[in-house]
Amino acid sequence: MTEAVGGGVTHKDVVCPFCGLGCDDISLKVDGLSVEAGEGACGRAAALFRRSAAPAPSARVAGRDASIDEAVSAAADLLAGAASTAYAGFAADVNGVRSLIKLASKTGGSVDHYASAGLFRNLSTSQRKGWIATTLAEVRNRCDLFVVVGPDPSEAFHRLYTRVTPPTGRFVEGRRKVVFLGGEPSAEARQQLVGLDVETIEVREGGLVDALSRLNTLVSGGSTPPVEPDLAPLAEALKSAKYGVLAWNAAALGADGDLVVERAAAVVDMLNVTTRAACLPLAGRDNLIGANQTFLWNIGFPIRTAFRSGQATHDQALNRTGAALESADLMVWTSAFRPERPPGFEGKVVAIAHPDTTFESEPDVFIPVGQPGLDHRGLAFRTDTVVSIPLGKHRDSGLASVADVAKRILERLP
Amino acid sequence: MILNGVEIRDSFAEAFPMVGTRLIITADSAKWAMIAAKTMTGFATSVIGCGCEAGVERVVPESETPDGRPGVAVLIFAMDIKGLKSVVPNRIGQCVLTSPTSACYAGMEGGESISIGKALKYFADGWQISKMVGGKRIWRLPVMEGEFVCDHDTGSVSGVGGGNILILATSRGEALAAAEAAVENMSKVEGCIMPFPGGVVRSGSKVGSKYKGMFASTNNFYCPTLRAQTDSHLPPEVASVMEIVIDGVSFDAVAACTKAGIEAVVALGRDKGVVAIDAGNYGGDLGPFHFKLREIMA
Amino acid sequence: MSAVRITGGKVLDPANGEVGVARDVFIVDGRIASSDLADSATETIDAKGGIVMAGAIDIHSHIAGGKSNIARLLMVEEQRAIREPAGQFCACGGGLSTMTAHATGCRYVEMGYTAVFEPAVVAANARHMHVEMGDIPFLDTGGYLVLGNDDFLLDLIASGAGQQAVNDYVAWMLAATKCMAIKIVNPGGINAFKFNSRWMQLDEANPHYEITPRKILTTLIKAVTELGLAHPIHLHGCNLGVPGNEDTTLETIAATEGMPLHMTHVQFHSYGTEGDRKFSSGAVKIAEAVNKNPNISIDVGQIMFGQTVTASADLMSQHRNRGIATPKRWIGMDIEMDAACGIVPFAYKDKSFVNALQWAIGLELFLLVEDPWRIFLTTDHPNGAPFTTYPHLIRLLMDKPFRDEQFAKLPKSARKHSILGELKREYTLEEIAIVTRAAPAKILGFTDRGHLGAGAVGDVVIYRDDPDREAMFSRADYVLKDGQVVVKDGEIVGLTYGKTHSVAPDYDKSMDVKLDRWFDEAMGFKAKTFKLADHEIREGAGTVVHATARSA
Amino acid sequence: MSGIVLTPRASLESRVDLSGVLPGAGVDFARLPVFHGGRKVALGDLFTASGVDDGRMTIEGGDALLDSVGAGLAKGEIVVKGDVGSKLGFGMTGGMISVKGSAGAFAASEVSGGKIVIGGDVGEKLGAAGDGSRRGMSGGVVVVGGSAGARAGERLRGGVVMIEGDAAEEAATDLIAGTIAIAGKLGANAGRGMKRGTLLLRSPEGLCAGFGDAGVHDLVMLRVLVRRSQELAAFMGASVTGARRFAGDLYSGGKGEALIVAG
Repeated sequence: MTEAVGGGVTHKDVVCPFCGLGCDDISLKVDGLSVEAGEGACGRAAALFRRSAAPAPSARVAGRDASIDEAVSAAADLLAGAASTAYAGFAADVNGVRSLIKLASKTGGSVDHYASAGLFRNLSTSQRKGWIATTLAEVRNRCDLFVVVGPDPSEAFHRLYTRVTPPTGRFVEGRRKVVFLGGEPSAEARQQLVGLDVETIEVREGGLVDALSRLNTLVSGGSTPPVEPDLAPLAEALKSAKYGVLAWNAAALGADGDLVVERAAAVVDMLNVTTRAACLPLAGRDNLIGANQTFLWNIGFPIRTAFRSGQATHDQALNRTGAALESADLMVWTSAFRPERPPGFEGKVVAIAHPDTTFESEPDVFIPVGQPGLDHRGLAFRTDTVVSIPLGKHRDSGLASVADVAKRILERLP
Repeated sequence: MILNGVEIRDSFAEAFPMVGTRLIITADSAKWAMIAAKTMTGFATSVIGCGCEAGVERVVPESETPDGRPGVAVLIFAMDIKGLKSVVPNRIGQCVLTSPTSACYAGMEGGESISIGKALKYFADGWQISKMVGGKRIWRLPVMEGEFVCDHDTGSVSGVGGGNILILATSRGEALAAAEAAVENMSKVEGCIMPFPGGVVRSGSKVGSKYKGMFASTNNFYCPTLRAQTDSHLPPEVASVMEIVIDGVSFDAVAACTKAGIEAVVALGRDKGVVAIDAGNYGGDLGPFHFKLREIMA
Repeated sequence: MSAVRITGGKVLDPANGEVGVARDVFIVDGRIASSDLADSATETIDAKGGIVMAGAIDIHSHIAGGKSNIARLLMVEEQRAIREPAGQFCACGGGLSTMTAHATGCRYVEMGYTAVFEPAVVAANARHMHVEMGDIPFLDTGGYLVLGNDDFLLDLIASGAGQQAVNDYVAWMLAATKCMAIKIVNPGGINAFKFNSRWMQLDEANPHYEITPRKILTTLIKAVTELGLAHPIHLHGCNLGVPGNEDTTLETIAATEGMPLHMTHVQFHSYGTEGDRKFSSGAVKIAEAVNKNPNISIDVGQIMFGQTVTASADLMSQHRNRGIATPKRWIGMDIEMDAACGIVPFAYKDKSFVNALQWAIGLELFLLVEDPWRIFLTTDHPNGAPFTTYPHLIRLLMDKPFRDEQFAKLPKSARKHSILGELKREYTLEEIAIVTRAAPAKILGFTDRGHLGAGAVGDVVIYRDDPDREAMFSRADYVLKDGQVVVKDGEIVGLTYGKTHSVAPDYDKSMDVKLDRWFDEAMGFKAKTFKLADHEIREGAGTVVHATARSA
Repeated sequence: MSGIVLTPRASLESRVDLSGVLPGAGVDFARLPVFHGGRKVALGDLFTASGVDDGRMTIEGGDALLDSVGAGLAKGEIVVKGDVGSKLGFGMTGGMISVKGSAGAFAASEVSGGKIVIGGDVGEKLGAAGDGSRRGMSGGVVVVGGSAGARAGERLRGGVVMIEGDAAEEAATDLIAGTIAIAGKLGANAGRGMKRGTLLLRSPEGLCAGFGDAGVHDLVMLRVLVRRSQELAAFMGASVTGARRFAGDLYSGGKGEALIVAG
């Protein structure tokens, strides 16, 4: 829906691509190149959608303005000459990811997304043992006991509670209960949780793994040493809940987050023997989930996969961006959703990135690209991995998409 | 053949295949290792009534045991592997697991494996602990006294059961003295046990009976008091016969043991009342192993 | 104009009554033409000694979507072990039971398949499904939309909104998801599992909506009939895999009261409880019922021995199966007031009584169902076995001595419970052409596929006439897709992409208002975000929309 | 040590994956394909191969960029006269690997048999489960002369791991079974989620909170262990009879143990 107003137009019901909740009630006021988000946008979305009227910067080669053609050629030359390329950032819409996969498989190199730490904490359990997970609308309608494990995920997924735990749910009898285990709701979250029973269970710093271990033991009918906090009431509440949900933002869990996830999934697994329960494992942003999904159906592996002479191998440790950069001589940095700052790197850098990206040092090639969901259409995945969200085009910036740039580089390769 | 005045009759012991295994039982002291070993090999004289035949093979010095404590090696034989798999854990469970400070280890490798700790672990009700070190799995079962340690399994061997010698003497006292001397010498042979009380059986049997359901009955041909009523195999001067039954891990072991027994008896000689050495058989058609006394002593 | 002349082969085209007719086949601008249109053939293919058939069509193969990706994630060992062969047409993918998109297209087309349909599109996942199907080369595709556990529908039925409202909803959903048929998976059972029911019989009431699977099934059968969809309801029935489910299957056939119904992977629904293991073959009874009821068609879902992964929307049954996962891991998901999924890796073992009997039951069904136009060759890829086992399956059907040889390898206990050894039937080549081409096209409502008559699409396959039918069907000599040679001498020589097929029956626009509200309130996002646009399909190509009785 | 000798032609700049480079295969080593950075090259491009393949292989020099050295080894012997990278001996089933220098992450990961001796330090996840796997090392012996990085023995399923130096945080996480002996200091949170298995330690410091003290005991088992494993004999002393026993991780219902033994 688009309305003309004053010196521009207001687009309504815009789909937001950033955090992965896929809110689709954002209004964007677009005037020429300038963009201002209005109703619906959370603070982060508003900041990320905001654009000034200034035109996007030109592509650059070695710090000098260049045509896209020149930049594409320079990028192709660097790729052709590189011994070991790290494809980093990797934040693009599905089409962008598809093209980057083709480029990486042709040139060789490792692939990782800049926000993948949480994803791999989740995969550590889902890939190894599996779990029973759920999606946003199931939680919204069924969940009578929502247990937030660790730090409040709404710090990253701002409108989470509005989306998944409104005061009433279609199948929820009585008041919905939300328990924060080892974290507490932000002030913003508290506002979203008005009308719900909210309880906070304090867990000592670094004690989340132990707390979840004990909860799992209690839910399984075992006994554990009696230490604080007493988790028996929570275990009982979960066992008597009709549809308990354990939710977490894996990216916020810290280095032993994989163990938290493993134990939370075990709790859910045990609960499902007698009642219903599910995990809501949140992770990532900027289409991390979509990048991983696209990778799975094209390559068969999750990201953190390396291509070498047309062969893909998956190694989550060696292909983590940080590790890959240690022995790479070229970094291809892709970030279409936000001006994410690339990591410092000694070798050559090709940046296919948001126009506002700032760099520690000038990249060898910089090609500004449009944002999916603003400058061009695209597809991103919601954080629950099932639903994917169509992104629209809401202004004419002339900025190319990642897909276009990657395709052009591919075509220019020797 | 006559050796030192003792006639070695032209006879043979007819023996059968049995399957057996060896276990090493240790304890904090040699005394308790032996108590456990004796208890677990008790009531195991004959497969006919006991389901197995078992006995102490030898005392194992600390330097040779798996845990460096005093030990005893025992051998257990049964008619088939199924029988062995049933009696071994049962005996360990009742007599070794229960015996203070004991531990139980595999005494042989190879052959079909016989569960020991693997079968006994359930006693620990979920508290059992398994360790796999040096390619071998071992179990620890928490017990009131501490922990019972037991190997996962032991090997088995196709052995020989029912080797025997009969000592024909002029009196009961002389027969027993000769038998004791024989057992003492035979005990030094590795790989063999003499499963009857003190190694000696005074009631050697023949196959079958006039009574239905009896598989064996008194060997009337060698009963001195029945000399007048039966086709006695005894020379007139013989007044008492003792038998020593041998089970061994191989033909050679039983043969060596047989020889050791005869040698000890012969050493006593005719002067000590030993008239002859004989052996029990069934005509040679039933058991595949024949221990010909004269060949062994040749 | 491009024109191709295939000469010297024997045409096997059961749809047009041609069985081994020696004639040339002409393809002009991607479609089969009568000879007079193709005088100036630009390319001639010598098919001497070969058998010319239409491209094969798989009506039931799980080739894409969220569950396939979960399977890939879970089967990382398989992905590491099996990679796409290197070469010009390699896309760095891999897998067998979890084959990646590009590899799926390549392996299918090498066997002569040119159209494969994804039988379980969960509406919430439709967008993903379409974008993934877009990365599968060579094949025409389409999806069957999973309905029957979606809360909106159950609420419509339970609240007595009437058949018309259901029809409008079904049409709305087909339009929104761009699917071509309706699938039901465990009618009402997936939904009931969300309310903690563990079993659902045909006449058992849903714990919340109090309607039965029978009611859901018959309502949706009516809906697709009244909407004029070519393909009948594609049903994965109640009690999948449960011993004794033959009764459920027979009751389900009876419940149709003569209305058309396609029952899928029926092998998994043909189990009795006879014998000391309380597991036996129900194939005789089921085949008899299929033979007697011309409104029923089935696909088999043959199992083959080896490692695979089972992927199903039926979380209720997959949760029951979690204990037999091999390797020991599985994923379940409740999905968006819509359906669910459960992915359980599994290895069928020929030494297993149950698995061996499952294998025999599938073959019994193939051999006992008399009408080849109502039975389809599937393994329910990857649930029964990867689709790459089709050539082996074909040989089992065509070659009784070979079948007997395989049967003899199975445990005696299983053979005792199967009549397979007594079944003398051998499929003819014509019957293979029917079950893999002509009949699938017919049951899906394609008039321009599955045959070689003038006007049909130029999806043509030439097989070497090899007495070893497994070898013959493993690699086609030639495959033409829309008239373009894509496989030559068994090797892929060019990359093309197929089309996506859909239906779009008309519906009363008042349904828009109801669904706008449903999405706003229940789903938490907008119906218009949910709906797929044409530009989202195959980078703007859109779908091929097939006519339905009510379409505008 | 003779056999095949691989000598690097120049110092490496990118990671090299030596999967598939194993002694005893009777192949032309120079032509073996290996991954180097983003490309596949011939082993001969990176190393000169000399000597005769008699089941032994020596890598002169060594480099922390050499990954998967000895991965999948089933028999024979590999000696590396320097450092190696990630996944040393990954999935090895038998044979012997000796690394004079240090090894990277995932050394001895998913090993099921054979012996690995590393003179220097190892990175994180020694003997641990690799990506997507349920179980780490399940058999065999690993001896680390130096210290081990985080999560040593994570999901260990069996075998003996001997660390002569320190073990960083979260050693023996989710350990399923097997034995880890650590002569040096233990980092924080060791043994979390430990199901079964044995840690042999000098001090309980570093054990996670879920371990409970069961007191000092004469354990016959120790006498058996030192007679069955030379590594454990070296660690505990041949005359060991007792230890202080801690059980854990009790928070997760675990039945593992940490035995504190004197050197």
